[in-house]
Amino acid sequence: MKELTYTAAAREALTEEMARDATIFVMGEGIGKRGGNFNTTAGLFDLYGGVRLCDTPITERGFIGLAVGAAMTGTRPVIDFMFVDFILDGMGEIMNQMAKMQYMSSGRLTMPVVLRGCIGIGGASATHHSGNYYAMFANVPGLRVVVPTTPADAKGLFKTALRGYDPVLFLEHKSLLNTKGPVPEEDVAIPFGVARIAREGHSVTVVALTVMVNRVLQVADTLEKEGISVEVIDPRTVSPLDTDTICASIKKTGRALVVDEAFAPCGIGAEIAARVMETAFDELDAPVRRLNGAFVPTPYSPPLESVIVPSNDAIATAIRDLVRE
Amino acid sequence: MKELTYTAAAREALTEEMARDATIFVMGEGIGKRGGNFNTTAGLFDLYGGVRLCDTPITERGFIGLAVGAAMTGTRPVIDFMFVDFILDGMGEIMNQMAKMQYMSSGRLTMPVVLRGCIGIGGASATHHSGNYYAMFANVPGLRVVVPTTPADAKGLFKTALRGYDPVLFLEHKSLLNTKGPVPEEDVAIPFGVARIAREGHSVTVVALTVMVNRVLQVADTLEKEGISVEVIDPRTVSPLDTDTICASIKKTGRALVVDEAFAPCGIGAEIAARVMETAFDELDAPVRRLNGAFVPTPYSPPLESVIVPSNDAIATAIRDLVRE
Amino acid sequence: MEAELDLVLRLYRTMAAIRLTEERLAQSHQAGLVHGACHTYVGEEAVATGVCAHLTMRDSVFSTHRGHGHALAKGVPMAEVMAELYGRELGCSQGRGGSMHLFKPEVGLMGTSGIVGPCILQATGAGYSSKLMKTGAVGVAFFGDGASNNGAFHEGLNLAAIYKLPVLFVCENNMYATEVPMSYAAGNTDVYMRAAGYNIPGIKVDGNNVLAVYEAAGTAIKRARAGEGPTLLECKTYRTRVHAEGMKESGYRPMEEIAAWKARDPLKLLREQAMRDEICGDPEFDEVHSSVAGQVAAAHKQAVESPYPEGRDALSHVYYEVQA
Amino acid sequence: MEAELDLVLRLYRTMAAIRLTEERLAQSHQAGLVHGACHTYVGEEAVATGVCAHLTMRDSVFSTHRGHGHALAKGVPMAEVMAELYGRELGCSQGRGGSMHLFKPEVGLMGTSGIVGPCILQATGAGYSSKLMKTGAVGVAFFGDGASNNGAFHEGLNLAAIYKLPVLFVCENNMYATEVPMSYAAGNTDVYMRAAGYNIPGIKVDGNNVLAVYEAAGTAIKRARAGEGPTLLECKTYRTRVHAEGMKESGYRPMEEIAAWKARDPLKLLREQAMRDEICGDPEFDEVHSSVAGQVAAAHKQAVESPYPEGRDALSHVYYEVQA
Ligand SMILES: Cc1ncc(C[n+]2csc(CCOP(=O)(O)OP(=O)(O)O)c2C)c(N)n1
Ligand SMILES: Cc1ncc(C[n+]2csc(CCOP(=O)(O)OP(=O)(O)O)c2C)c(N)n1
Ligand SMILES: [Mg+2]
Ligand SMILES: [Mg+2]
Repeated sequence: MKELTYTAAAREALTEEMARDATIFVMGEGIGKRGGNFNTTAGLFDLYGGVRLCDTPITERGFIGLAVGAAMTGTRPVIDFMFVDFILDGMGEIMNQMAKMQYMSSGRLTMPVVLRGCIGIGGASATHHSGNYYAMFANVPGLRVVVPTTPADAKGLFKTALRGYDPVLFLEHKSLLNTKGPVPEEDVAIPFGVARIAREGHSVTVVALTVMVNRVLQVADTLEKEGISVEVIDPRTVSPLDTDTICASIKKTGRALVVDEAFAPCGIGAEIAARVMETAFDELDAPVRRLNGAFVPTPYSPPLESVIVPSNDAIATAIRDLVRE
Repeated sequence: MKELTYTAAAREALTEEMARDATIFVMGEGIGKRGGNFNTTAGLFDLYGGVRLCDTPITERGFIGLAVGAAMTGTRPVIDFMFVDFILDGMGEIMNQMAKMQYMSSGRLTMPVVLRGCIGIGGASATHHSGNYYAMFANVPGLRVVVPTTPADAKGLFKTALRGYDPVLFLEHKSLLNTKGPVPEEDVAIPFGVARIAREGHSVTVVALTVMVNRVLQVADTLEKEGISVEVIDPRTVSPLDTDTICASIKKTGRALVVDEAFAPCGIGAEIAARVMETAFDELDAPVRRLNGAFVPTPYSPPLESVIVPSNDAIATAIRDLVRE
Repeated sequence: MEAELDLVLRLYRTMAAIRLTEERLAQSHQAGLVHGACHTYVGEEAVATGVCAHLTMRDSVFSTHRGHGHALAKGVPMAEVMAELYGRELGCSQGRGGSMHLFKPEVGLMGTSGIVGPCILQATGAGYSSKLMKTGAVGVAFFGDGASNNGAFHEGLNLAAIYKLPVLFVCENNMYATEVPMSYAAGNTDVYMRAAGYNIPGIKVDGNNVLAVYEAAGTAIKRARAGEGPTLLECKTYRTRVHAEGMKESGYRPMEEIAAWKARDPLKLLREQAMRDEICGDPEFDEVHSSVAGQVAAAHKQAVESPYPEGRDALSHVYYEVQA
Repeated sequence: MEAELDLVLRLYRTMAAIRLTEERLAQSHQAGLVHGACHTYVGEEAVATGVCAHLTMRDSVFSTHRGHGHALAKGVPMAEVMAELYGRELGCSQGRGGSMHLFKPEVGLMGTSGIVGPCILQATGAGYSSKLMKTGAVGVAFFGDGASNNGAFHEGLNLAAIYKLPVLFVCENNMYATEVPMSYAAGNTDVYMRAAGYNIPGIKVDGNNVLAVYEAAGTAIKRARAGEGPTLLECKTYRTRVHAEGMKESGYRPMEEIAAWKARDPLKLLREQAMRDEICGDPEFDEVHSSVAGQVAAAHKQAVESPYPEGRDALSHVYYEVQA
């Protein structure tokens, strides 16, 4: 094990896979010599040159569409899009083309594209640099949607993305980029659709997404002292979504809360609640609860911004309430 | 009451409101002299001329963005987009701009835009002319999402859309366009967020969306003979979503099924299931069930197409199973 | 002279194959054999024919809702095109796509699309693959005048220009997008002139003259293969049938305009030119024509007799599946 | 001569207001008073100034991530711009927006945007409102060279062209999009040349010469008000600070280039020209300058002293609310 930041871990996956597979190339704004707005490609230009680390004009639709055509003709594009808000201009290419291409060609074409970049609220980035949107992508058949929380998961899941044949949204919460954690020395590819039990517990199951995993872990430590033992589950990928692990935990705890910075309506929490009810109704001692970010665009000013994201206090209260229910 | 088709009813709302409000204009491909791909604007060009019935080039992003600017400066654009699949190219303008403009301007700007057009599977339209996507839009704060089933609702909800100040997705299932029904003579505007009880019953609550309402009503007639009394609820708008009416019905029946042609993951059914569980857990005698279209792009050939949409048989089976549970 | 005769008859054969297949499909549409939309290419055959004559199977073609002609010219068997519109398993997309979603990657037909625009970007992507892997392959996008006003045009052409990609952008300017005239929809109806904005060659050609298309496309493709970058080729042409089968000529375009373009039928023009240049005459053309007619009839028969896919086939290939 | 003196000092005052506000904001950024991003307009002041000098409050401006200058030139009070970046209630967006989301519809500043592109389309929409309601108002979009390669540029300019809308498209070509040079990102770096593709006037002007911008914008706006349609005005200019405060000059552009453009500082150029034309001299300019400096200091003080918004304010105005 070595200690790496989240971004460094993902970059390690990228550079290792680029060394292994000459068909991988990266496109995005400032990902060439500059090494990426978030250092996602720092040093790679010198290793692999300008055709494999290709700077683009501000044409999100254009280069996503280009990636589709490239994947259809035998290469593996990685689109480094900076903020997920920007690729809304390319939603047509993602949903109508990329997601459907394998299906429409009956599997004769594959679509090994990775779309990677930032999500999340924080740092007064305001409303055009703070989308989450993984629920939307999870609503689209043909896409894989990956939301790693730890450096080790960032690396292992990125490897799986780069070795697979499906289009992958690889979404990195901006507050995680500089967090550090242990990363295995060996070549580990983590399969999609397998949740991680981030903490074992027996009073209540909390499913948390991306940055909220870390927040919930903090709260769980506090609650432990109150005698509440929280099991924390990090789904890691939301499409596919591992409800087996969640239901198994509920079998033990009888109660579940989903903590998610993203919007509630038709979100991941809704899907988890519905699936848990469908398959583990009789195990539930209380309804599955959701704690989400407020259903509003992201405001800029710190006192406004902090109100719209689930706080440690709100999480603790929600867990206490649920245990009491 | 008069008898009108769905499209004629919506058109009546449009022409009446255009007569009343000179700031309303319609944009889209072929909506001028031609009267719209689905006759949505037939006859209006002669009444209101080319500036208010404005044909466009194939620039979905462009004219949606134009609509945002127009609404900011005092007019009321209606975007007639043909198929919802086409406006994915304008998702950036919808989600980043249109949906957020009132919020970002602290209410000093309003955003009275109606985006209207077809959704839905049917008629071998294949995968680029059969999106549903209302769940996605319901995930976005700032948008209103309207999915009328009957001609009367199409007219009454369109009026509300044209008189309000929020951006509205007005989504018309292609299989409903030529269906007929009674429409009040008077000027009725139906408020958003109020579900319609399409059929009263006491054994089970079925929430159905758009075209599935009619299918469920047929099945309910059959099941009546088996002694199963189905209450059918049509939410009519999915953002806002009227869960009060749904929960009130469940109080009576103890059981609920959501029937929806659209994709299940993070769909409206998931949201309903989660909310029902949150607010009516103790009323439930069985888990809320979902019956959705298959999680696949829409295939063309009729035998393939029919497999992916909930059939009368599948609906009947799901209801029977739920009642037995 | 021999070579020219070969070429002329080869081009004529492809154009006839498109024409007769389309006419068969139009009939089939009336007969209810085609389940969804059907946009024919009648009148525009020279464009796909002249361009695709230069392509090998490693080159890839990306097309639009009006894609039957591109599919046939690229080498998709007639029966597979027809069977696709009839919704059969034999169809080149196994019945999943219909008229607007024709796929045959085996011959480089990388898909037609029901959405206007994306083919421009995808051809650019094919050019990128070619550059990265140094295959020498060319990406070709066929699209209409309507698509040229879409943002995808601007982004795609500029990307191909700055990366100097081996791409050919073929704008089939038939003067209308559905029923909206290009003269209404564009500030400047000469699409080829926009190439200057990207600093790439923009060529205008008579899209009903297959030899002219063939020559212009040849130059552009040679340029592409030589690593000199993309070309925008605008082919002025006309669809002589309605936008989509089942629609009416509602008066949005003058009858005289239609008649004038019918008089410039690309098959007829080629015959006349070959006659004028003394390359060959009606007998040779007629022979090709009737041989193609026989193929079309046989293909249609094969297509109608082929089975529908099984319903459960609808559920596979959403994600990658390890091939057995 | 009087009139000219007035104009010169008015333009100078606006440019100085932008310059000194930006420099104050840059300091404030270092001091941690600015919570998010901060893209300054230093070096480009002549563009917003020359254009907005023609606008009334009924005309509307749509801008980008680099929008402080447009806001100030359009009449947003300095204190409200600063307070917005400091996240205060006094801010023109009540602290909701920060640097990239400045709103003051009361004076026609219809918003800056963190997304590159949309302002082009929204200005087109403002032009459409003007046409429909016959108000005579003009919509103005300011955007960078980077935005000119985006599909929104193509769609917006063409729409404005075909509807003959009263819109002015101002491309601020500062030769870089973040650190990507325009010479890399565009097949043709002369953005004004693309106007020919839409059959509208495309004008190139020295964006550091405020009088040149003023004159060219005047012609274009007169044209717009006369119902003759849109104009594309390309202003060649340069940002002399980094892309966003906190970044470093990482070597993507030559130091000599920066120095050369600093030597062409728009405030200095205006002084020189006024001197050359014997309109006025340093004393008059210096007086304006120090009066503006005083305003900036006062505005900064007002902004820092104003309170933060209440957390619960974050939840209002997602949907229309009936005003009390
Ligand atoms: C993005 C998008 N918008 C609208 C449509 C509907 N549509 C189908 S064909 C067509 C006209 C296309 O015109 P053009 O590009 O000139 O091609 P042509 O039909 O003339 O060959 C339109 C508007 C579509 N398929 N995709
Ligand atoms: C759609 C989109 N893509 C990417 C970005 C990130 N971004 C912010 S500013 C910028 C460069 C803009 O360049 P230009 O348009 O030339 O304006 P300038 O900063 O030079 O004034 C980029 C790429 C964005 N804001 N929006
Ligand atoms: Mg056309
Ligand atoms: Mg720039």
